[in-house]
Amino acid sequence: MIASHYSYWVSMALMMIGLYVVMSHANLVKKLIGLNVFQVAVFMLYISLGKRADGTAPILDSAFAAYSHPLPHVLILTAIVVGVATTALGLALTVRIHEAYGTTDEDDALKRDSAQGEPR
Amino acid sequence: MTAFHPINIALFAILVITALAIARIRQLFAAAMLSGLFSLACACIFVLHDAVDVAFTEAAVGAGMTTVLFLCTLALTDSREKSTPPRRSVPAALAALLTGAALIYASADLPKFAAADTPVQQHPLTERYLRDSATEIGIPNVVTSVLASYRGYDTLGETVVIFTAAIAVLMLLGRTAHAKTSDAVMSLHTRHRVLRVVTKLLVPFILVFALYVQFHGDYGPGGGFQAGVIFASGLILYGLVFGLEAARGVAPVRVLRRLVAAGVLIYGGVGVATLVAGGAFLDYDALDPGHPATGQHLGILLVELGVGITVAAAMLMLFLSFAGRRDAR
Amino acid sequence: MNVILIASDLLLGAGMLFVLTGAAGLYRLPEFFTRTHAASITDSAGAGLVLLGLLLRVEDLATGLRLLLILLFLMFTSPTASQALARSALDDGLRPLVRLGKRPR
Amino acid sequence: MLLAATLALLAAMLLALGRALLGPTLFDRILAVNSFGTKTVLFIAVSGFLAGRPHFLDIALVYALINFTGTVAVLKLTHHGEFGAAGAPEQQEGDL
Repeated sequence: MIASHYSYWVSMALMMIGLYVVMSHANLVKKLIGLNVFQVAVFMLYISLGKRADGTAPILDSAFAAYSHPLPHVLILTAIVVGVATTALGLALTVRIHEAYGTTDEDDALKRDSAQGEPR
Repeated sequence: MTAFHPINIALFAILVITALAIARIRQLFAAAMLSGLFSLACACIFVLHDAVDVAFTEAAVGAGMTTVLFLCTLALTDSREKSTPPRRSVPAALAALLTGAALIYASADLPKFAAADTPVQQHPLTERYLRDSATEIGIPNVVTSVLASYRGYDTLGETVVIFTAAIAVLMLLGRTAHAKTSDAVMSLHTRHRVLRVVTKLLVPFILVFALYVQFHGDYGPGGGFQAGVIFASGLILYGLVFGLEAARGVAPVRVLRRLVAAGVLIYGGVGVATLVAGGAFLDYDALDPGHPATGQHLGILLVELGVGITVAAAMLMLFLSFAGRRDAR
Repeated sequence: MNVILIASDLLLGAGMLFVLTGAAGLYRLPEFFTRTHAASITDSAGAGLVLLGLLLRVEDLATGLRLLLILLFLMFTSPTASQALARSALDDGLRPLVRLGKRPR
Repeated sequence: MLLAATLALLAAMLLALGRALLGPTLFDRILAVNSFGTKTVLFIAVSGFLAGRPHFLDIALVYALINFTGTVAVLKLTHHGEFGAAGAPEQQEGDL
């Protein structure tokens, strides 16, 4: 069980570290860094599902017979680039929040909101 | 490879240590750098797991682009976070532990790692991709075949997502006034002479390398996504060393805006062309009736070009929007 | 062929010695500037020897060319990055701890 | 020998990671991350030969390039002021 599954478990542990950072930290940039860790861990889980012990990279060559599965690679390749696009959007929102509230801390921003009364 | 597992475990150890450090460290510049290191180590794992194309992308995007964006944001905002109070950390830790336990319990149903008889490897699609694609598409890199041809529809969607995100960031941060280069930047220019000379030497090489990655994607790891990011990072390096003004001179935002759209249009245009030629949307066989392999080659080339243009322009636009924000203030 | 493999092994072994020395120095030396020195051992001698060792194992031209390109690229970028880093540190007021007549901690 | 080289590189990567975590200044971290990057370049090159398929060295080249760009970006954005503004000195301490 350990030898055949540890790869998945490490990915899952990394995911949970990412999840913990996203949930516990109030700083928005730190949250996004945690989200990034979570995201990369998911990528690793996908890629490890496509791996074949006797396989090689899925670039056809007459010298090799067994290849790892190319489909997870395709899905994750595009997901990585989409990931940076969404991270950039999150960061842009953070910059704007900082300009409006003078802080990137979620709690402080909410405190300021409630101090000024309920938003209309 | 006989030594797969020791190497795998060592890399995993590096990843776990780095992730824990990211969670603990409160200096956000350091956290951003560690997340770059995390991506780099993760890319090593991808190479080990035979995902060379993914490693390529993760290194360029995760370790390069994302880190640069985090650093730009931190330069605009606060670089230290406050300590996390227990009222936040305890419930979060509990939730993470519970979710993790559930995931690990569920992992018992996952197939053995790297076995040849898993559902993934036994699926009929595997044969189709790994054996028939050599005759159906005619290029050695199966990842490119699947990306640009079999799942071309999906990739069109991804390209549009990048386009949308670039537009959204431009709406949030763009439209910044052109500021004069101030003294601090000038000091970087005069004092780091070695850096300037070497950068000047390297940038053309990086741009040519990006073009090589773009057009070699059929035969080795590479393709539009990777090439776009590498091209953009060459110009980002130029902008970092010679100032934003210089980077804007090479790639004005006004041109970039059109390029982002042009890439998507090229991609969609190929789809429309195949429709006009009598095939299905993005069925490149129709581009050259009678010679499906030629049609596929042409289709993949054009589609990858569209992806490359959109990604390069979008990444540059993201960088300029974030970095230019400081100038505007 | 065998002689070439042995030569490659020797180069790789020497390279590894430099890489490990550099890494140990990076970890153990007392302050930033001495650590810069250790890191550049890895970057120059270590990387150079390892890549040369690999070059002897190459079977086709394309792979050899790529190895040479990596070598060339590293030879340009590593010293530049180190120099820029050390210079920034100096500009920032960081000073080497080691002075005449005073032992570093 | 290739295997020994790979393992030695991994050990060196761990040492560099240790320095990146310990700091103490931001410059130490930048140096350690940069050094880690160089080691991953070598790791990719060596592991390609170890796996018997050394045709993917393009990846190592990208790593080298990204490593350099990243280091320049960190230097510029943490030290030399952020594109025109004066540098923020409080960002230089690197304690945990």
